[in-house]
Amino acid sequence: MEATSSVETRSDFTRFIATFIYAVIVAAGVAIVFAKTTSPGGARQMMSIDLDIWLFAGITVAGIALRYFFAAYSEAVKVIACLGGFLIFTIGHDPMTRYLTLSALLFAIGMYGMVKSRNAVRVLMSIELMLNAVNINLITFARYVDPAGVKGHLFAIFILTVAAAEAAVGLAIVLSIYRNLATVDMDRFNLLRW
Amino acid sequence: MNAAEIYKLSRLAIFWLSVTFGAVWVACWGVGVFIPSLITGKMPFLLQVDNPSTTVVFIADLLRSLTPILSLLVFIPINAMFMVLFERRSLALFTVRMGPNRHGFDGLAQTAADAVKLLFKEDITPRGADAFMFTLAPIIFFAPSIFGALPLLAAVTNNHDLFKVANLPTGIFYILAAASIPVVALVMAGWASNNKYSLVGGLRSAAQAISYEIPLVLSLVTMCLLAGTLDVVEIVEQQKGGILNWNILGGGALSGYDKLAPYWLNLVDTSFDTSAMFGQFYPVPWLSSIMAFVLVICTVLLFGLYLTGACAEINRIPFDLPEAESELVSGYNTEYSGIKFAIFFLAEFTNLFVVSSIATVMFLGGGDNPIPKWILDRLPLEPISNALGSLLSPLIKDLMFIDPATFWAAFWVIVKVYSIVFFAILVRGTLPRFRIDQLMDFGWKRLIPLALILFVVVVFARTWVVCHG
Amino acid sequence: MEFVNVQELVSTGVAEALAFYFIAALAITLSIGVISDKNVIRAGFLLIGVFGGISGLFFLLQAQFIALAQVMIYAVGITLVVVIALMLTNPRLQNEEAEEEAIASSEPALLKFLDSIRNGFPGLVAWIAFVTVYMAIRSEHWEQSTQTIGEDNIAVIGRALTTDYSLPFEFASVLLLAALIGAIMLAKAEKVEDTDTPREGIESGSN
Amino acid sequence: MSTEIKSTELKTDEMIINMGPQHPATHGVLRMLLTLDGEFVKHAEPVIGHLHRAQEWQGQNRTWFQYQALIDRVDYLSGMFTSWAMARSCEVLDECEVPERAEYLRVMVSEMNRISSHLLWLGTYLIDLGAMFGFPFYPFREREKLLDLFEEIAGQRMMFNYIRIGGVQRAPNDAWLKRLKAFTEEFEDRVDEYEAIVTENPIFLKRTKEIGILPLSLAKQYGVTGPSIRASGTDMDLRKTKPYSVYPKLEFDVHWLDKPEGGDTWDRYILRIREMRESNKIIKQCLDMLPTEGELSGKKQNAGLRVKAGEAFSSVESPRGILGCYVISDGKDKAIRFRWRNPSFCNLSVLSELLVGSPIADIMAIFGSVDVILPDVDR
Repeated sequence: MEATSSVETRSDFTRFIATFIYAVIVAAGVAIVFAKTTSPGGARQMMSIDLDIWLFAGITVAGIALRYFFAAYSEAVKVIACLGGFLIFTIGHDPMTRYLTLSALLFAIGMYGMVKSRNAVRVLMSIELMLNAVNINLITFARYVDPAGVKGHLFAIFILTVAAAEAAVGLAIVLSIYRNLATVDMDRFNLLRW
Repeated sequence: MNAAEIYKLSRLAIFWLSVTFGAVWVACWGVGVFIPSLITGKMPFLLQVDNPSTTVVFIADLLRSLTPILSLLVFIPINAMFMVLFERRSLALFTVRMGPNRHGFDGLAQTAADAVKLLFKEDITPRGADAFMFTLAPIIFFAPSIFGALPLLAAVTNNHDLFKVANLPTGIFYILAAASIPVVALVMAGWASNNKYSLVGGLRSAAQAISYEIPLVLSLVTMCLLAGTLDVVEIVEQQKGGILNWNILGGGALSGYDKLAPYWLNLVDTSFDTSAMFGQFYPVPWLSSIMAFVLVICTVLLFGLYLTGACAEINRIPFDLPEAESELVSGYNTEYSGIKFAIFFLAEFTNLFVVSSIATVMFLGGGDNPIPKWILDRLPLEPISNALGSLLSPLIKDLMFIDPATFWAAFWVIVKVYSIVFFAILVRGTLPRFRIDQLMDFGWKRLIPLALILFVVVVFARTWVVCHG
Repeated sequence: MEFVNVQELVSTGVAEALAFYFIAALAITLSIGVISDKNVIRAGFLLIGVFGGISGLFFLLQAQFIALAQVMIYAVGITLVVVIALMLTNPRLQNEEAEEEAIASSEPALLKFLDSIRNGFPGLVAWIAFVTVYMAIRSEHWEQSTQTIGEDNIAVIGRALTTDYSLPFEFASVLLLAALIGAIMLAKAEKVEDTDTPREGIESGSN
Repeated sequence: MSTEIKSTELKTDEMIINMGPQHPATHGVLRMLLTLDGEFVKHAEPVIGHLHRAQEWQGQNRTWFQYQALIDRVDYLSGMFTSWAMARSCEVLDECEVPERAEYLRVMVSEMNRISSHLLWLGTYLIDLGAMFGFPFYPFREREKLLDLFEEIAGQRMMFNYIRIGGVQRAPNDAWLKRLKAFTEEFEDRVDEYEAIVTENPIFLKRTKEIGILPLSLAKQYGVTGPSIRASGTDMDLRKTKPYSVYPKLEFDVHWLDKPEGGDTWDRYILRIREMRESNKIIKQCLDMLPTEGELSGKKQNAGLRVKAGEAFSSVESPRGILGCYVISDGKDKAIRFRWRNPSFCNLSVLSELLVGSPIADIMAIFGSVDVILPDVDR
């Protein structure tokens, strides 16, 4: 094992590059949406799909505003935004859409946690959350589209199995790394860095 | 042990149990039958209403459907109070002491007094504890024992209308899932207490529960395999007809001998070929007969396996490592006091009762009486039961009183359950505690392989024998 | 004496919708707790709540078997292992985020600004993912069946697992076995040679 | 921010646990400072002194007669032996003759005391091992009978003040002797009963075999005495090796195990069981040989009790090991100095060696097996 004495958590340069790449992606996304909406027929096409796109935009803006004005209560903001958004998106729709939306939301939350967390065990927890969201999806389709068959149930069972295996191995790896490095911080798992 | 003490103990048991069941029955009948009938105007001898409004019917219906859970809510605390007293008196009996005998008549009110004391005790949350989790843990510990017991209700009361809950085809699986939840509460309690002893206790209970759940579940799965269903009500139905038909004795593998015994013993005229009938139960006569006895041995072993696993699952001596007094002070509940501690205590005894009930339903035939049918038929019981039936039938029919069949089912269930409870107390009074590594070794190297072997043997033996014929 | 069934009275879907929204609110709140609670062990316990809620959803979707398996495998098994792993890797029960904030306060303004953009990015990614999936859900229309899942669902599952799906079933069991062995090998503590324990030292000293 | 990459030997974090002084299984108020590596003890340090009552200092500020009554509170489970040790050293100093009848009575009550002490040990040891409710009360049933006998002869159930400088307090009557006789007749069966429940119990064997191994050399270093060292391969018992009182006239065996590599906790258990049987034999012989007539004390028992000037040390074999008393007197009403050699103190000090490397669950099994009385440690 490499016996480096000290490791920087994150160099300024890496940080700068990463931020730059993110910014480019955001800009590209904004540009695409802008081009779509301003192109002839584009706006009408998007309008005709649903009014929801404007809802999304509104909620995005509101979310960013909330994030900056109520940074101290970020968890409460997240909870309120998610619950409120969920209610807005599902109220008045059929049960199947409700379940699928919940599944999508939980998947997104899991994704957020996976990207954001520095603790390796929390990353594993987020992955479990995403797998569960998928399970909801499968069972929903099994219930509303194909109640006579059991394919959805079977896939859910296999996902349970894979999740169990994944948790066992993942946690064993985390424990093993912890034993060697005395940390579970994802940013410090840099044995294979360069 | 002396006769006087045993007499006192049994007197106590009979008195308490009749009080318990009286209370449960009064509550259930009152809420489930009397009030709904009264408000919908269907109660005989009282005000009659022709067309009750929808709201009234809805309320009546709601009350009626809440009866099973109400029966558990009444039964569990009173019964746990009795079990605590019963355990203390039995242990006193084993250990040449007096036991609680002052409060109330012969110590009857002792646990009630303890409960009242605990309710009024100061409820302390230690500094540095996670108050939310600390409060949540006893609730999570207690709730599953109520919900888990629900499917058992119909099974032990001879499928009585008052105690039927929503049909659960996954009955035993549901019970097992509910039974696996409390361990979360133990870990939670151990961690939230901000106490090292509690934490170690919680972690130990997690390790122990995960290891011993496997033999426990495997033994029950094997029994389900014999029965061919997961529904507890159906499992109990199959086992009716005396001790030879119970799951503990091969799950009806001996039913051929049971059915043919009266002919062989010349109790009935044989005007037909008994060997043909024998072949109906045992397709390949010699091999099948041997396999029937193999099945009996396997199921007896499985019963022992279940009891061992259950003992570990509910943290009884010799597996009470999570709360080992001499090592971990009191394990996960070291920091608990007052009502929260009382809930832990209540739930532990309720869990003991629930696992004993599961054993009764899965192995000991539920509410079935142990006397085989062909003996029972020769006893002069018929005139008595007929007379009793004709006497009670209007009451049973109109007022939905408990019928004799349900009464006897409940009676036998209680006898069986309390035999197992008494056995658990006897074990507690005898054995020292395992060490944690020995406990794990015992679980993984002895019980799990044994359970797997028994499973395979039962699978093969089952194909040669017609069970529950 | 006849009584009307409660289920019939409330089978218009209102009860189901209420139950759904209750469970959904619980699951969403707790899952946000899972990803953002400062105390990781607490987050582990909240995860149990999320899985419990999801198992409730499965009950609503008439998938009893999956719901119970969910409770047994996820809510108890996996999460417990997760919590234990957390306790083993975080013995002093520290808050992991505290360190990050300390770094943030001692940085130059530009980096702070860059960090603030970057910190907001996972949220944006997740939001876009949600939007995409939601649009897909809304734009597609499935033929919904009016049937309900039968009571013999568990028997059908069992039969399917042992006939049509026996190969995946076997693969899954092999995967589990491999995972089991791998986990044991990984987590097994290496034996440290103890050459100079105090007892032996004293013994040799006395001779 | 930087972090050091630690070496691969790092396993889990060390945890420091205070076991006691309020822990239910530390037999009083011992505090053990344990450094744990996972479940295993890395370092153990008994912290003593919570029960310190300045017994030696009190001996220098009380008259001889007063101190006699005080001293059996030191080891409250075997008060006869502390009294006896003090009486013997004072008698050596005073050159006073102890009547033979008093000597027999002393041996008799001391052996009864040894049995009652071992019985209590047996009960509490099983509680330590988790047999919480069942068995522990059977030894207490027999102990209760012994305590009743003590109460009748000494007026006290635990703090006897029976053995006095020069002799004993009073003579037993015939009814008492008859009851003791009956007790000795049935006691052998009772011990069989305990052994039937405990000795070959698989869980008990698993919990006690191969743990807490105490090598002879280590035991000698720390001055461990009593059954604990006899389990480790020596037959050191003052009653045989340095006979006193009427022990030479009595027939009994000293049980020991030839195990210089060290006896485990089960060995210590079995030796105590055997010792109870031997003590029972001794009591039986004493009952037969006890002179019916004769003086009870070579000195007058009153407040004017004096001991001649000089210094002396003498010791007795108590249930826990060698109990010694060193006394300096100037012939006046109070002693100049008392110094006690308490077996529990030495037996306890070896714990810091015995516990290293054992899991938490074994701590109580090992600690219980060396049989320590905390007031005897702290004085």
